[in-house]
Amino acid sequence: MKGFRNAEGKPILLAMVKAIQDNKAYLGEVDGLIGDGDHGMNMNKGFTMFGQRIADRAVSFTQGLDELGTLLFTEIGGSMGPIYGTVFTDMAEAGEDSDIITLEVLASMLAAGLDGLYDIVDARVGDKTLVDTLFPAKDALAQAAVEGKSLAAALEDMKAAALIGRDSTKDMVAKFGRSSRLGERSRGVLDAGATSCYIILTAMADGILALKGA
Amino acid sequence: MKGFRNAEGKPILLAMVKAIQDNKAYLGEVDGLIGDGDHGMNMNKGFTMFGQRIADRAVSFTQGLDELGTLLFTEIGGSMGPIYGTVFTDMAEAGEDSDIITLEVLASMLAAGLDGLYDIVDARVGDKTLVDTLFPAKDALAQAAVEGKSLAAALEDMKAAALIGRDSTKDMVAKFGRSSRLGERSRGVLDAGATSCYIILTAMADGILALKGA
Amino acid sequence: MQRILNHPDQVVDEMLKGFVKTHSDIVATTDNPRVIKGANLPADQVGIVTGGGSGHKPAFVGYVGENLCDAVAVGEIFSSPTAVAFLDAFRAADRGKGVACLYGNYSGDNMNVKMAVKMAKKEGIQVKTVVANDDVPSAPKDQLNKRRGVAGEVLMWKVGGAKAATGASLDEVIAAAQKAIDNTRSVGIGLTPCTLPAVGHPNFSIEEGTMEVGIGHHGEPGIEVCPLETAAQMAQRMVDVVVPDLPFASGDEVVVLLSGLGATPVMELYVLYDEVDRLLTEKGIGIHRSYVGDYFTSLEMMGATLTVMKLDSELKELVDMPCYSMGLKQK
Amino acid sequence: MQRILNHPDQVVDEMLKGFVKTHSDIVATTDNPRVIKGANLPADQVGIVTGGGSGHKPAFVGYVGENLCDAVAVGEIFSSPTAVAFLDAFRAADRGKGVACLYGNYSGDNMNVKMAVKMAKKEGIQVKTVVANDDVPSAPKDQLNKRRGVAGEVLMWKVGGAKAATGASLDEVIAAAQKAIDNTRSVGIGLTPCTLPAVGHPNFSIEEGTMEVGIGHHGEPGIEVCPLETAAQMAQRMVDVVVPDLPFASGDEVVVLLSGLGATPVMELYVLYDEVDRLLTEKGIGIHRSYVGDYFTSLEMMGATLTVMKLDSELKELVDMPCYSMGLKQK
Ligand SMILES: Nc1ncnc2c1ncn2[C@@H]1O[C@H](COP(=O)(O)OP(=O)(O)O)[C@@H](O)[C@H]1O
Ligand SMILES: Nc1ncnc2c1ncn2[C@@H]1O[C@H](COP(=O)(O)OP(=O)(O)O)[C@@H](O)[C@H]1O
Ligand SMILES: [Mg+2]
Ligand SMILES: [Mg+2]
Ligand SMILES: [Mg+2]
Ligand SMILES: [Mg+2]
Repeated sequence: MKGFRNAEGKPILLAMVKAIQDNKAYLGEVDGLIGDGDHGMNMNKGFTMFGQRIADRAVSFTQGLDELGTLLFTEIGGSMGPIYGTVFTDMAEAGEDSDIITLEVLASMLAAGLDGLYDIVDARVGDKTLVDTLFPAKDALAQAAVEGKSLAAALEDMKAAALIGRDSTKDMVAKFGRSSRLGERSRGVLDAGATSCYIILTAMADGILALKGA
Repeated sequence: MKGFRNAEGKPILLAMVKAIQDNKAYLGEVDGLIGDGDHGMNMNKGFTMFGQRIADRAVSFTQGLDELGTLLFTEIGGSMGPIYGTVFTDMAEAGEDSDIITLEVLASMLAAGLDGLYDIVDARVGDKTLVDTLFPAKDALAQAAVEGKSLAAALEDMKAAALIGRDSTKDMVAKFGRSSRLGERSRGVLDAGATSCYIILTAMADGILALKGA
Repeated sequence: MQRILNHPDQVVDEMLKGFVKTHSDIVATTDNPRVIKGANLPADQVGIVTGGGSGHKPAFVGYVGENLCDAVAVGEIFSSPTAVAFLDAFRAADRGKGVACLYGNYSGDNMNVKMAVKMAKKEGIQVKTVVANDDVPSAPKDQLNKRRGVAGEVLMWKVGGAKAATGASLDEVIAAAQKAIDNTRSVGIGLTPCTLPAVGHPNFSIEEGTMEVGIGHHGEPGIEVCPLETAAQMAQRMVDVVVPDLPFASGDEVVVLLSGLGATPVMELYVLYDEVDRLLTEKGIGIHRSYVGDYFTSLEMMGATLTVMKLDSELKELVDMPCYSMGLKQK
Repeated sequence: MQRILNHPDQVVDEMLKGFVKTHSDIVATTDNPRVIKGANLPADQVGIVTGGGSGHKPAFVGYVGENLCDAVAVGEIFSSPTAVAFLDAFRAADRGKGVACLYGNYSGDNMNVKMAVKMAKKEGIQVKTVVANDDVPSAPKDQLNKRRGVAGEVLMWKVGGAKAATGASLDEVIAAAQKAIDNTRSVGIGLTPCTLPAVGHPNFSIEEGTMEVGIGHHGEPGIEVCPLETAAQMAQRMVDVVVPDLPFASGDEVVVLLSGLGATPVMELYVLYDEVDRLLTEKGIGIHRSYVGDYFTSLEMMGATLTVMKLDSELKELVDMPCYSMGLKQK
């Protein structure tokens, strides 16, 4: 597996939508523990709207990411509008000229998403946010590319790294966002954004892996 | 037992206070079923205030009834202020000139209380109110007097009649007060006022019976 | 019971102390701690008095103010004020032109007002009354005099207070307030019960997933328990109770008052109002003005009451008059 | 969930429709369905904008009105409005003298406002911001910039709106609003949780018989869970958090705002206020004005927030200026 046709990437987007829908209640619960409980609801509303808008249309992977990011940014708001809005639109921009999304392209897309995020938030690894998932995931893809791994193997690496990253937030004390006021009381539970980011990246990876002939 | 000294009637009043206090929650529940649930609370507040006011004072039976009625009327309000206020002050007025409260006096007191009540409410027997308790209780005393029964025997008759009266409200459809809008839905539960009236009359009777040497 | 209280038996007195401190620009105390009057009663007007049990904030004391009520008698929670309190309210409000006592149809209030009116008469204070009976589900139409007064009382006070402010006579004020309530119909839907502080637990229950249609302001059972509906369906149900009863008809102009029962988020009242507005508009009924919010509550019950009043030119003018109280401010 | 809803995802849009119908004398729609503006914006004034998540009625949209906010961006429940909504609110409020965006310190709002300010700049609209951070328990005093904005925002809007009404420049308005919030401290106590309509069950719990001290406006955990106290004890606890933090001292004149969190009966807020008033008075702190009621809520949570603002002569004058919105009317 060298890559997949950008133009044929719609099933990946649909897999991402379904994963968020399936986890709406779970994300709400995670956010409820130390946040305000709306993370599942907001993500579900945005992703579901996106799923409906592309339902009867052909969209490429990067077109879809751009639309999703723009929708979150312009219509959903919250913290997720700017955050995932930036991540997805910047990923899309980095990949939009590629007909084939290879491992290298995907790695550069994730790097661009994280870069964009760094422009708008001060959170870095260790601050108990979605950065703790996104950063190691990006690194895993980049590392796999250096090592010349197949896209499929790289995606497995990414999922594993994202999982470790997500789980690492459990022992952290939140420094940004709603939970940051809790200090020590924020320890012991996952971060909501790190959790949704893991769900999205996993669905994306599995969506790519499921593409016929990819 | 021919009667008791009016001047020594304070224990009767205290028994009435205690009976209401003990039944505060129960009266609230009864009123809650088809009324607004405040009957126990209002009665308890009024009777408790009364109990505190006479705690360190000598009062005769009729003085106490007058004070209790006035207190309910001027400080408690609700439906019970005018209703029990009238019943107790009119009872007091009918008995205040008697040093010894005989069966005849007590019967005339209860009759006066009911008469006073009839002046301010339109409810009669069968309308699912405290009249359904008070009316047969008054009748039982009057009947016992005609039959020349002892006060003790008459009080037992009164208790039995009041109980039957109270229970009769269970099958009635309310025509006055809060529950009257319920129509058929008011059937099947006791009336709150009929219940408190039974409690008061029973405590009064038992209080009289318990008077040493009465 | 997750409530903010000291001793439950003192809640009304403590509430009044806080109320008077907060609203000293609007209200003043009287010699009777259970009677609150307006801070500045204009001379030479008919006095407007109301009174009722507590637990209905802003009612009743929240409607003392400019062009509204002049004095209010305050009872225990869900319990009529004493006759003495009503009498003292009459005394506080009377400025020689008589007093209009505008209150709700509950047997305790009826008895206490009746006695107070008698006592006032002896003192030479002339009192006339209007008894609100706007709650449709509380009795059939041929027994109007059995119906409870609910949130329609707010509109009755608005009209009565405004009429008094025009300098009208006692009979004119009474006539206007009577016309207001005669043209007003209400219905409530209860979603959760309420807990009297001195009782400590709800004294009735509404099953999760159901609603009590026609519930009273004290949690008195309604006419029907049915499965919980959408806002649109609730609106339909309320409109179907209220509209045919007066009846309101195409071409009528009305005031709509949609009050929460206490704990329903005000956001949801606007959702419900949007549906009510649509339904009335579809029937050709013109909404001259609407009030949405917590205007007449039942402690921490969830649910809402819909009140509709049909206007003529006099009522319209009176409803539109400015007023200023804790519960209702309008310019 | 005993609530009045159609589809939970539509609740904000439906609420806004009902709100605009009810308050057409005060507010107007804009091209952006999530932006509401004042019905009659006086020419030649600095525009006052705020915005935030829904579920806090009257906040935020209830503070659009005369001498208060000129335009508001409306978010989903408990969720920041979009940057585009903030931008559209700036556009609606700008009358050539610039816009003061006065909002609360939440990371979503911070990000969206920041982006909107950038976009506005490109269009030639000058926007300056004040970020409310009055909630004492949300961070230690050496991390003021981490503290949440809570009910103190109402006083910030009051002051900012009044300053703009005097014809002041943008910098003057910003300075006044900043001074207002810098002199304001708040604390909340939660007694019951709340349920987001789209979630359908409470996302946190408060054990019966306990209370959450320092709770956030979205149910964010506080600093301490302790046994439920009397009103007097709660007041003491709140005063003990708020007073030493600024600190407020003997001789200070203050405004007190005591807001319910949604479902607490307003009666109980007055009971609590009576205790707070007593405690502050005992400390020699003079209460110039107080607001008691549901000013900034969290859906159907029970509990209350205490907010105290220290006045100087400018703030006093601005607080006393008349205003007219759904949530705050004062003459
Ligand atoms: N300032 C921030 N920097 C980085 N991530 C943040 C920041 N604020 C919030 N997040 C992320 O957003 C998640 C919460 O998202 P969500 O619940 O949708 O928004 P909100 O916190 O506004 O309710 C957090 O778990 C965290 O991962
Ligand atoms: N109009 C009336 N005539 C006779 N009895 C009445 C009337 N109204 C109420 N009652 C009596 O009062 C009782 C209720 O008392 P209470 O609960 O204290 O007052 P409220 O109904 O005002 O809450 C009823 O059960 C009934 O016996
Ligand atoms: Mg959240
Ligand atoms: Mg009762
Ligand atoms: Mg009652
Ligand atoms: Mg949120």
